[in-house]
Amino acid sequence: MQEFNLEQMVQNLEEQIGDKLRTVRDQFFIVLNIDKSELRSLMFKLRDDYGFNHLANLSSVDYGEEFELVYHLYSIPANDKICVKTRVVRNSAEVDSLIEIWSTADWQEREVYDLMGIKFKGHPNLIRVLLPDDFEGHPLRKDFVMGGR
Amino acid sequence: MQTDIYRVNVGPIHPSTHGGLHAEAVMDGEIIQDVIVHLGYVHRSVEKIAESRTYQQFVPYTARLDYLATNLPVLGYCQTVEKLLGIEVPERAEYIRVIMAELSRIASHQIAIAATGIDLGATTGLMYGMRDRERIMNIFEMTGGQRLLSSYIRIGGVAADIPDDFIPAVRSFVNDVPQMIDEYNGLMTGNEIWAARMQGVGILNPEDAVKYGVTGPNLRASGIAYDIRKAEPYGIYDRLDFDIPTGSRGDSLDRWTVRIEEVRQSGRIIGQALDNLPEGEIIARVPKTLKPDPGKDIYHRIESAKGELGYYIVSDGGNKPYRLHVRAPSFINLMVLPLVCRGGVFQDIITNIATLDPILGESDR
Amino acid sequence: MNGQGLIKGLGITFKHFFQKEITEQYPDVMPQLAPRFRGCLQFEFEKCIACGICVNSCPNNVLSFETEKDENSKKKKLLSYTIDFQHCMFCNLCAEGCPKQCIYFDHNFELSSFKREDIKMVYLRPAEMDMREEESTNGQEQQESKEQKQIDAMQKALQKNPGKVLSKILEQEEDIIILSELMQSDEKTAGKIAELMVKDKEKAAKVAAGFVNKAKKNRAKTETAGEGGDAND
Amino acid sequence: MEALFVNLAAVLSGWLTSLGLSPIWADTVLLFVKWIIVITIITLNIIILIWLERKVSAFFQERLGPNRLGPFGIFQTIADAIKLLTKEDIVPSAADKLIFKTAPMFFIVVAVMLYTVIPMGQGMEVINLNIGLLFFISIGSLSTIALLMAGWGSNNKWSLMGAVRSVAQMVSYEIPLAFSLLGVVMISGSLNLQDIVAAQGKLWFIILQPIAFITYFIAATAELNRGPFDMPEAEQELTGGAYTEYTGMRWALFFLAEYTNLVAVSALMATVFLGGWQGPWLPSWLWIIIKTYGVILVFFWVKWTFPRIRMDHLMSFSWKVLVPVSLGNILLTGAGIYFCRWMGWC
Repeated sequence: MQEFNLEQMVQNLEEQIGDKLRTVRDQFFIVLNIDKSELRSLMFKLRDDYGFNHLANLSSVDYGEEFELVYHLYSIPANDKICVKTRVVRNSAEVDSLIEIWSTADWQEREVYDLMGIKFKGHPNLIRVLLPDDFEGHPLRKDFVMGGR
Repeated sequence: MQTDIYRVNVGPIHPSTHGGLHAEAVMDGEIIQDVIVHLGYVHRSVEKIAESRTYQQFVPYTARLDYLATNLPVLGYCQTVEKLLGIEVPERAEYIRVIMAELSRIASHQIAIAATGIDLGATTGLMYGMRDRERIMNIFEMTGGQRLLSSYIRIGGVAADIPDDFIPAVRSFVNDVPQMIDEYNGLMTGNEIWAARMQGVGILNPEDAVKYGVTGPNLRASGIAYDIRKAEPYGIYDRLDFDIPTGSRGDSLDRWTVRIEEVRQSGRIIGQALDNLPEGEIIARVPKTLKPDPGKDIYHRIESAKGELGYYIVSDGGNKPYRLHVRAPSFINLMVLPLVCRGGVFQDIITNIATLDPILGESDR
Repeated sequence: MNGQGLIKGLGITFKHFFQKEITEQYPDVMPQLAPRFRGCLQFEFEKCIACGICVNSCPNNVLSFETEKDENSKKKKLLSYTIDFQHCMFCNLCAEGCPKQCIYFDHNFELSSFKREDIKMVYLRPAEMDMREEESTNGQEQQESKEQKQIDAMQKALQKNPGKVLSKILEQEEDIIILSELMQSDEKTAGKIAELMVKDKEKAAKVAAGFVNKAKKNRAKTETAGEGGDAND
Repeated sequence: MEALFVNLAAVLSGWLTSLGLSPIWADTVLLFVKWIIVITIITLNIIILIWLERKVSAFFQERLGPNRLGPFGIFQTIADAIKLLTKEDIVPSAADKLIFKTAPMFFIVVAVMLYTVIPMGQGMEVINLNIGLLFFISIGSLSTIALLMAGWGSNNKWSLMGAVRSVAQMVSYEIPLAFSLLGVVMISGSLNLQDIVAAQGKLWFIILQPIAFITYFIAATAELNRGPFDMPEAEQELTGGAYTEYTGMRWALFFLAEYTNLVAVSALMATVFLGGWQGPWLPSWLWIIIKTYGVILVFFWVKWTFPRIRMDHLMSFSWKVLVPVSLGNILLTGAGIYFCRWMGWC
């Protein structure tokens, strides 16, 4: 791990990965939009070369035809932050598991699988975590029919 | 000697699982081989509820995430929405928020202290912790109207100005904090039986702690001085002077002492906030319907009593969040429970659950 | 270590053995509730203007109401108001939004009931409200309420600055002081004077003078009585 | 006052012989009466003790404790007893029924048997046994079997864990318990409890045998399954340990037995270390009650202050600390006695 600044890092990454990486800067984060095939290698680079050792948040959003997976990474103690997003199509919602890179991805991926129904390739124990095992459907999908009052 | 492995279900109904936690212990005699954690007994689909509530309506739901530190999750959510909409919070409100947030942190830690006390058999420790916490509850009742889930912090500020007897009550509480800590230390920390039950139990080394995303007092007990109030200050924390207590061994005793020290530091913070409490507005001018720009998303995090509490909100331009995700520290901290329990004896499960201090309302959401 | 901690712990519990208990003696002694305490939700039908802010702000669909459009005044008329209290989160969002303060929390916290149906509170439109509305079409009530408002304002003014207001009907400063003292101790007097001042100033002056005279007499009496008592001793 | 009960017994036995009963039958009837009195005293004591423990623990925790029923809530225990008696008696379907049902009875019988030898005053005991102390220790250790029966019979993992723990614990603590009493026996030269009391006429054995007193106190706490050694129950860990499956009166019997044991052990402590029934001014039977309750209050105090010890620490504490210390105490006592004789002091 060497001294770096975020802009430089983004440049390096863009050079290395090419058109599969699209960088957007918003008010709060530098967002790296990555093709899902490159997700694992990008994450390895971010952790090993740039010290993003803290996967703070792993979340997913339903955009109709596609799901978006959102990773918020921080580095301890350097305190840099970056956001990585990747998209998967609804019908074959599967993405590489990051459990090898950050163990914390374990339950967070299980949660995403549980509530959004995205599968994680390489996850050793991909079962529901919050809902009962016999639950049908994935409630955070927008087409989930809610009952109740 | 050949022995069979057997499984004991600690929870979901068990005196010391702090709610509906179900830890399935795989045991070889008294030695723990593994712990399998089953969650979801308190799952209330908060994230789905958020999608059908307006930004303001969701505020009381956040209070029910970490119900022992009720103002902290509310603060985190309100700050996230404020950041998303670019709302400036008045100075006075920021100070009141800090006071309420730190009081909540103390309340949560006192529950941790009290519950650890009873989990380890020191029933009297429970009563002393709860007794002191009751004073905070009175302060919450005075300001927010409710004792446990006060729903006092609002988007843009706080719901109402502090009442007249608020400052004396908080001051006297803060002044008594060192005395309370002495009592906890005298009754529990200094006790040899206590120390023997905690020292070297449930060791979490710093590498594992970071790898597993553990945050809050549990991470600091492993020796990493990482506190979001210092690392990425929100509100007015950059103007306040306080220390980050850390441990060295990462065992249960460190987690316990770090919490006790944090109570002291929170007391310091409240004292400073009271000293500098400015006059002025308590809530910003917030439109009746909040409509952030479509497609905007934000991840904002605060240092909750349990660790890094983050909210990820995606807006579609409507008055309701398109997607809201809560990064619950208890959920992620619980992931290390099997790791810290392995190889210990059965009673260590109880110690470890107590000192990891999960709150199931938050972890199950 | 080596037992010192154990002995210290014993010392702490021993000390507490003789300390005062902190138990709240509910229900023998009712707890002291803070003014902002949120107990049971209360609704005042007559104040409500059926704006619907409370219903819209409730996160958990606790509140609901039925309205009817009044054909004459083209105002919304509230028919019934339902509080399904079992779902209430006590968040105070309804009460904060209400422009008329007609929904609020009182201090009653003993909310348990035997049946689920008993939790639901339904407020129906009281019959006398319709009757009063008919009267108001004659314009009588409007005037009445206008007058009442004036009287209220006058009373407030009297309380705030009695000297200035009373100088309109009384001339001597001594009398003004006596009367303002009297009004502070007796709200009824203040109300009467305020009412008269709005309706009939001359009468007000007479009554005020009467009050002052009476007060003077009383004072004289007590003074003499006090003196007499001293003499007897 | 002093000889009140002794005289009563003499009157009763005289009356019985006057009825034409042979002396041996009169003695048997008298024994029976004594037993009934002992059981009544035990029950009364327990009603008071349960109330006392709740009250004392409440005061330690700045609470009020029971205060609704009767003055200072003293009738609370009776109300609880009625509640427990009217509760449904649930026997788990998978339980070993015979063992499950007999365990609480066995426990209480063993506990009551301890009172046979305790001198409750001058000349006041059920039987004046010349191996009283030995009897007490050996009967006391039988309660282990009751707990094992309860744990095994319940057919529940928590119960079994509690039972196994308690067996391990009680067996290990029996040794320092007996060893710490040996010092006293060596000085007094007798296993008869009345003789031991008489030997303390000048000096209480707590002063001659302070180490034995402390080791006995710790070992007795463990024997009684009281905090900080309440392994068999351990609500916060084993949800109730050996008693998890018990309800109603069966459950209550366990607690009756525990308190019965508590009184017995405290009375033995008062007898062996605190001069027994001896004391100025007051009658002897009042002195033993006062001393016993003093010891019980210390037990309460310890329980409501300390956290529960861990199982492995508990075992190693017994074998690595208490056993060597109590053995050392015997050596020291022996040396002391030898030294005394050599010096001609005794």
